[in-house]
Amino acid sequence: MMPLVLRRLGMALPTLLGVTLVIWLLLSLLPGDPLAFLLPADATAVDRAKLATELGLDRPLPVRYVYWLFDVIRGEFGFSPFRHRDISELIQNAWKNTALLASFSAVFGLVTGITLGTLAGVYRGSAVDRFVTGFAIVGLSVPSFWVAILLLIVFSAQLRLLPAGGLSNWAEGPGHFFSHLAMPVLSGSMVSIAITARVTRASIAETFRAEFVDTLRAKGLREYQVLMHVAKNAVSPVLTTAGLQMGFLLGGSVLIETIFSWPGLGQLVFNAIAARDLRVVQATTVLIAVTFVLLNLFVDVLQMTFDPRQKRGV
Amino acid sequence: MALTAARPAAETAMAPADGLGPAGAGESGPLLQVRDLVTEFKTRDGWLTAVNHVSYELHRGRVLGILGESGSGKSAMLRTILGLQPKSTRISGEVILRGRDLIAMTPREREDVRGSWVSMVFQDPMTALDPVFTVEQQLVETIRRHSTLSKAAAAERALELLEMVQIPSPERRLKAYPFELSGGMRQRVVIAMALVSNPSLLLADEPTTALDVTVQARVLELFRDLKTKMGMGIIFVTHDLAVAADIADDIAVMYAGRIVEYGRLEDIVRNPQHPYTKGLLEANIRPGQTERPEAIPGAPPNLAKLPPGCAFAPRCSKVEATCWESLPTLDSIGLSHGVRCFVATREIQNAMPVAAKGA
Amino acid sequence: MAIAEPLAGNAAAAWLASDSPTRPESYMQAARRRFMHSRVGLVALAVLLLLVVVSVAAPLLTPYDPSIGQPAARLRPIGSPGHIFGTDEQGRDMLTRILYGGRMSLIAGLAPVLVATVIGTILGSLSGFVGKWVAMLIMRTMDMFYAFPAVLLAIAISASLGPGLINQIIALSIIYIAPIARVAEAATRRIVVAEFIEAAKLTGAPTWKILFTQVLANIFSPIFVYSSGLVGLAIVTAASLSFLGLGVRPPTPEWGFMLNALRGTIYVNPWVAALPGFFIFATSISFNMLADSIRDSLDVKE
Amino acid sequence: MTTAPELVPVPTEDHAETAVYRRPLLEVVKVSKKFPVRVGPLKREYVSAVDSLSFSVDHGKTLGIVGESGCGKSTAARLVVGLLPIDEGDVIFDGVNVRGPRQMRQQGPAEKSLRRNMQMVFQDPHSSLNPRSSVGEIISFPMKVHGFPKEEQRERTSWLLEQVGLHGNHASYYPHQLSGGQRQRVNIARALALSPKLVVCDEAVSALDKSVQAQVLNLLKNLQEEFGLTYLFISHDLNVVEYMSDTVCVMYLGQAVEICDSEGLYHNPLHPYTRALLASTPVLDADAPRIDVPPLEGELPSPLNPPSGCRFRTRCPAAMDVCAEMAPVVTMPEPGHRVACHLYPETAETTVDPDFALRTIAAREPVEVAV
Repeated sequence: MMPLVLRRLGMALPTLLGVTLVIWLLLSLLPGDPLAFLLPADATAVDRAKLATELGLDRPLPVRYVYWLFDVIRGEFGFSPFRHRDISELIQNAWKNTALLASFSAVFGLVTGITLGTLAGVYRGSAVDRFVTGFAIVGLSVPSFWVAILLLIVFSAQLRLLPAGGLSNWAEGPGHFFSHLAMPVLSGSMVSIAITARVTRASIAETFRAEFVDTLRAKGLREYQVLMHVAKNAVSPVLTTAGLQMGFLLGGSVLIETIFSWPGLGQLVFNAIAARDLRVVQATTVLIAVTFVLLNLFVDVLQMTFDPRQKRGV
Repeated sequence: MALTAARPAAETAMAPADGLGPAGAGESGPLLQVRDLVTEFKTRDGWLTAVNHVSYELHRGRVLGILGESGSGKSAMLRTILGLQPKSTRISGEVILRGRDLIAMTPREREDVRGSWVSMVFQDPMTALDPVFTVEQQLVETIRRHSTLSKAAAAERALELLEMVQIPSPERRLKAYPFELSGGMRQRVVIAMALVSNPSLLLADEPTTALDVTVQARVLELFRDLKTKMGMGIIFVTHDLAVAADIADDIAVMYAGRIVEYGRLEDIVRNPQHPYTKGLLEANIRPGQTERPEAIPGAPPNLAKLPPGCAFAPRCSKVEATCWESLPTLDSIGLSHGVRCFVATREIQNAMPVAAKGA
Repeated sequence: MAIAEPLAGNAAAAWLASDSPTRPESYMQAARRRFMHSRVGLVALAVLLLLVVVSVAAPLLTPYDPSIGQPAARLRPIGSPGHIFGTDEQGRDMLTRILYGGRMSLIAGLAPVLVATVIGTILGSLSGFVGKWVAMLIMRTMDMFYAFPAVLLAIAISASLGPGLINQIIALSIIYIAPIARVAEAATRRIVVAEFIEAAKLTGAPTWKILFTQVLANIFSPIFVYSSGLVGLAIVTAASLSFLGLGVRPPTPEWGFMLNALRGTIYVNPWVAALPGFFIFATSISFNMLADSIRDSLDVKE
Repeated sequence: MTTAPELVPVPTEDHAETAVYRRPLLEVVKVSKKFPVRVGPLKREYVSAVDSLSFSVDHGKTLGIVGESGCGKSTAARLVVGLLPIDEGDVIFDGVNVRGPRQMRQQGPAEKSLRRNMQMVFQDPHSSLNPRSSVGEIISFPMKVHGFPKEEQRERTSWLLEQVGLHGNHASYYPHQLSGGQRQRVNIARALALSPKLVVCDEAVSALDKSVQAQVLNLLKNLQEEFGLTYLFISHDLNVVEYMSDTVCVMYLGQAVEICDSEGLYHNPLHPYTRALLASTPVLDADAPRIDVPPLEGELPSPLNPPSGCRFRTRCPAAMDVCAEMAPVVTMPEPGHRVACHLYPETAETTVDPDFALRTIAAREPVEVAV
């Protein structure tokens, strides 16, 4: 199995390079004049040239990419003129908050989704199945930011039960802590619940159709024992989707964090976009994308342990 | 051979575990009686009768070959006996094994019967085993389901079973995953799993169809051994007359969900009466054959759209007007021989006016 | 087939007649028939058609201008006289803005999927059919785009291109090319191993001819099913981009941006603020239900 | 631009007679094929699917290839028709050396005529017909590729349908509306659309119900008689191959182990594998003469790592020391009966032309390799 893991790691490297390249190209080449925002309106040509040299903009493209990449690897993202702070410092603070929100959302979304999907898959065609299927299609179609606003309207504006935004830390007591998390987690994980439930249901239903299930029943196994077998066989697509869900959550954090004033990466991106502070957008995007690639890598390796073929290195 | 040696151990191992109580009456009569079994599936176009009023008996130590082509209801019939049909299936009739009616049992009782009184071997060994568990895990769980053996003892018994079905280097195979075994070996594992608690009835659904002929020959040999040395009754479903002739004592020929002819192997092979059975015999290419086989025209029927009357009428060379109008009954035409055909019954009655009539 | 002509009998004749359909139904005809029997699909289709009609006919249906408000009539609640859906923070009629906004949302949802389907199908089927280095090149590039969370990539692309409807469509098109190419490639790879492709090769037909006559018709269903399922998602994603200010420029009405603009008024006029979101949701779920019905009618396994 | 060369019914006199001085229609000479298989994360090994296979088929005759799964018979079929590139060896069709897909993609007149003359009937009645095309479209596709006029395509399609025992109305049917036997008839009609000389049948009846199988076998025989077709008939069913073929080639693990006329093979099998195969085939009549040999022991060895010497030795009841050391040469212990086994050592009488070891007819003239 180990060689397979290494092979998978080897495959992740080009992907990582590609991801960074795409972001770098997008945000340092496409927009018109990268200096326009950094220079005062009355800057002279000499000033421009000086700044360009300072930022390394006069070097050929591949060289610029390599320099940038090494900076990124060292955690050097440059300076944000708008926030007057080092970007890495900005990111560091935001990162913790986003990780907190995303992991709570992921756990909540996956647990709920897998539970619902399993129920629907086991009781195919029943009322439970119809409810879950219906719920899943709603969850897939509903914009998370609208759910967030609805929750705000109901629980903050009308009932005044939950705080409208901001985050709290554990020291302020669990009640306080969770009251700040509740709405962001709920609205953010809606899509995850829906997709996970759908994939789990499909995978379990599909596995139940497999011929070996007949053998298991013909052996006289109890129905719960049969389900154990089915579950182990059905786990692979669920794991894959779990990895992708983390991506949805990280990407979706931009919206949720903005609405709930959650000081994370998402809010950072939102504010940076509004200010056209592209270096911050670039840094944050790279960070989220790399996290996503690594998470999927982790999921893939985890998956190998469920597949005897890969375990035996075939 | 290992078969005889393994038997006493197996009996002591399984006896106490199943909550089925003592086997009821009928121990002295036939092992299995199927009476008027009907299985109907729900489809887009309404109900479809896969098994249509099928009745037969099976005795201990005998092999009943069920012969039929695609859509003849042979597999559906086996699954109905074991209760493996989806919930939406409509089932009526009786399946009496060791004095108990399997159809009338609660789902929980049926779970107890499966694997202990009656086991099944499936067609495709490539898909019949759970791919993510080792052979040992799958055997041990089956053994422990039907006995009170400890894990270690069950593992020992698993090894014994693999030896019994003649798997080479069984210790190594126990630790293997199904994908690491060849088709023939997998089928032996499936058979071993079916033998865990010495069932009195073994259902085999085309167990050799997916195998190469040299492997098939050895698996058939294994089945013959099981029959003679363990004394179980076997229902062996196949589409291949030659395979049936190789293993079966009695044969029932199914067409479109109904039994159209039954009898001892010799009756069917040497003295077939139903035009379909005759056609199948003709169509089978024999070794060294040079003359053209006489083919049955047409194709096996679509169960959703059966013709009125005899289902074989559209393909039959002896078809008469009555065949299209009413369904012939399954008439007894000898001690153990029966046929469902107007023409055949009439011809036999004409030849032997005193022959007993009626089913 | 050479069936022995039966010895007459009306029953026989009737059965034989029923056994041989004179005009067999093609795959597409069967799919259409099945779709016409799916209630959910028809309702969803009706809702969407209605939406298209009213948003196109918006100028005929409402007397108000979507961009000009009456400061005196700000933040009217739902059901106010003259403003059934109330008014927004600038006193503009919400119904009018919703109707006009529908145009943007529908275009922003449909156009990228359409573009991505065409490009993704070409890339995917080519790579699935030709294989070797072509597949390597195309699919590795696709993998790179796949390695991003989709929304994030859309944000990054939009951010670099700048706001505007066209840029938004470009951004969304790019993020959907990779998944569609994957579906197309997988479907093509399933088809190219079929024996009828070997039969076509044996005739000596050139590759492009096999691709067009034998492969495309067979990968159409899975791709169409996948793409139609993306429309609902694209509408939500497009709205998210507008919500973040990466879509159309104000004062052009667009549901996502309207939702953002009204966000501040939830304490004053909550249900009007929720309206644009409801329409995004209704459109998206209608597309998703339509897609589900289409999938069932085409009988494609997920 | 071209008109269809009709499938002309052959004159009634025995065409084998006239073929005496013609070279065989198809000659396969020492053809080998290896497939790469990934065995580890970075390691790649080669499976030898077909190893130095040689045979030939005369005009109007049938050569049957029989063997169990993994013996390379389907690969052999694809090598012959050019669906797979040949690694080594030659396929000589009608005196022209053809080397596979490269020719197939070229569009010159020589290649076109080659494509016309070699067609294939496939195994799987489901995947061999395009589910989105009607029967008419399926059968006329080869004619369309070869530029037949529209009118002729239509006429010929209905003529072909009639030839394979279908009704003209079936042209508007779609594959899923046909039974397995009917689909296989369409499969055959498509193969005949370009009036080929050679038809390769790859397990053409294996997927059919037994009662339908005989219909299709009869159809194939009728067509052969009527149009003088040459068949390469591949199946795992020894009885069917024997019945269909003039000559039978038995394959084991990618190699031909025995080639003989079908009667000789049935009455006097020489190779231990052929004997085992015959003994394993279930028979209906209990009193039919049977070869009494024990069923084969052991497992099929991995084709990744075939046994040294004779590939069959690990399961052979007659294995000797020499079998592990060297591969047996092909000998001809009886006239026209070739076998590759150490039980039949090479002597002056049994030796065969080393270059065309397994050809059914001794080489009459040197092969000119064209193209």
